Amino acid sequence: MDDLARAVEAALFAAEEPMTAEALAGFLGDAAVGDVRQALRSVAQDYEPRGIHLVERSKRWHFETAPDLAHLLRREQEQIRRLSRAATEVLAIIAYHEPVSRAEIESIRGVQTSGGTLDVLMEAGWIRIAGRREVPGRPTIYATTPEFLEHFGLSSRRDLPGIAELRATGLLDPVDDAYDELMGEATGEDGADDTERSDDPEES
Amino acid sequence: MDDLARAVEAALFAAEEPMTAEALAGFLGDAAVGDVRQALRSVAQDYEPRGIHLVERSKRWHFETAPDLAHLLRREQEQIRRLSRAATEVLAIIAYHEPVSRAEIESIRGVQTSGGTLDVLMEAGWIRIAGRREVPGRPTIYATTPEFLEHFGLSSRRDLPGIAELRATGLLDPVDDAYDELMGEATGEDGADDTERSDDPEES
Amino acid sequence: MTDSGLLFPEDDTAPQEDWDGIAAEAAVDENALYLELDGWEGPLDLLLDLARRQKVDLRSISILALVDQYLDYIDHAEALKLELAADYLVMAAWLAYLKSAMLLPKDEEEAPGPEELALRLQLRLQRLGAMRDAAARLMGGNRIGRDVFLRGAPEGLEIERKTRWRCDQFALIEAYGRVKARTAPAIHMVRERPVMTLESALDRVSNMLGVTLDWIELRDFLPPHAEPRLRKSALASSFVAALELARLGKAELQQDDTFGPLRLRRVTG
Repeated sequence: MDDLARAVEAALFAAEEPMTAEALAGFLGDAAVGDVRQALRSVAQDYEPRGIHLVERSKRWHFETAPDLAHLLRREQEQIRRLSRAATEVLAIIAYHEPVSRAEIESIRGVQTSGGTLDVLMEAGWIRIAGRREVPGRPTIYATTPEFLEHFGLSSRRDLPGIAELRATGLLDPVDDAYDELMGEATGEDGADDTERSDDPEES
Repeated sequence: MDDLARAVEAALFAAEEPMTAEALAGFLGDAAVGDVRQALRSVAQDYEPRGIHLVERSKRWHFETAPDLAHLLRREQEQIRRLSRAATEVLAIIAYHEPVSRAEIESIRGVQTSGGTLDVLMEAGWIRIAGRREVPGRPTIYATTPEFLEHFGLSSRRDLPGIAELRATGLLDPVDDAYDELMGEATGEDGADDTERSDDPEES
Repeated sequence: MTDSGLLFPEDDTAPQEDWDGIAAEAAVDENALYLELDGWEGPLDLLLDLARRQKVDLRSISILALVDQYLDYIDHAEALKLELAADYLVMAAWLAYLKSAMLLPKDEEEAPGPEELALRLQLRLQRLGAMRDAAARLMGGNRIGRDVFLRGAPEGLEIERKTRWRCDQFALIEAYGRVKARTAPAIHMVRERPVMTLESALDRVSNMLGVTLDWIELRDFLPPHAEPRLRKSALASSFVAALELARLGKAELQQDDTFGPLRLRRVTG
């Protein structure tokens, strides 16, 4: 490998911006532009099979990673997290009452709901903003999405069991709630930060 | 050139920070660390004659330009932070003696070390607080960082210029020990001394 | 004395070595040497430099000659009216003492003998010298940003973290049930119980007292075949009734021991 090629390689590597052959020649102390071009082509050829390529874009040269490796360099890491108890409640309320405003959700839940909870549900793709209620303040109202039905294996919201069925299955038995309370599970239901408590990374 | 070598090359090329073989293996999905190490060595070898080198510093790998091209790449406007003489000396004392307390640094230099000197070295990212010496007063002790080795082009502390010789001639031992040694009073205390300074570069 | 002037930008005209200008070589002009006092990193540093001027290995320097050089230096600096930091003068005094001890006949009593002090000084100078050299070699290495350069514009490695949320049908329905259960208005129903009111107990007890003048145990006032719950209520009401009758002066109460049978009888007249 000749000296000029090495110099060209190092200069382009250290450069903060792509450089033209002319700029390189000037930078490297009056090397002949023709020689620089030749060096560039030979270096580019050296790199062809490698994980780095030397490429020319509108007369400016720069190094970049090989395009076929792009997927390696920009990785998506998926994390599976379980929805927090508070977020699940909010989702259930939206599902049963949609479209529903935040104030309505809070009055049904009996506790304040942090904006973060709704954000999480939106990020999950299970709820959407369904417009605004035409009352003073025009609050945003929320509804579930088709992804919600899909994820929960429901063909429609009508599949959700009614109050009578809930009672029949004991799900309305206050004892459960009292029991949970005793076990300390129902603490922090102030809705302060649902997302924070949802970090059960028991999968992933 | 195999796929792993290409991936390792591209990842290190794109990375903003040096990476260990372990970090690379983690980043590249589930590559075996042993394979990544092998790939690193083979890529480093490929680059040896080139204008860019792949180097290992304190177990972390990065690309840098070949040292012999320094004169071409050094630009006038580039300002490297120049250390004061005091800071340089303190840095050398820490590097060769680490971990070392401020009092120990001062006893070698025969002059007080202003807190500013240590601050400058910490700010540069070259030294760190390495705990406290378990002696009365529990003084803070200092050691160098991987960034120090990176910046000064050393693979490990073993590469510190002349360290083996300094160690062999006892010039890294405190004056008291050296005096006792000379007076023949400290028979067989070498062993104990060595272990205290056993921060021998870990690299293998 | 402390360090000063820690960092300053390297100017282009300066030699690339980080520091070598401070009397690294023997000064040609003696006065120039004295004027460099600001450049010393303390008395030990000055001693080291003077020692190096002896052009011998630090292990074989003459301490006596070194002491003389140092003292000369301090005298000369004072003659030039240079301001000397206190530690230089302290060192001068100590060296003067060392010199006299070395020249005088040995005093066996003296604990650290002059030879020991001289040797320790020499060892210190060696160590400082070693570090000085090491620092110079360290600074002379291939430094990033000066000799070798990192990639100018790395793309960076990106890890996009995406969260997939998990929840199931049961959890959803259960959550709704929980909300409903928690917020349902609480209604408390009190079941109807067989009771004997105070009024009826009062009537019953006064009527029964009217029949006889003998002591009667409270329990005997209770309805004989009542179910246990009614019996309990009757007992409580009858007790209160008895107290009320006693208060009105219509009956008197007697109990021999605690929790013993409570008896009452009519008060006549």
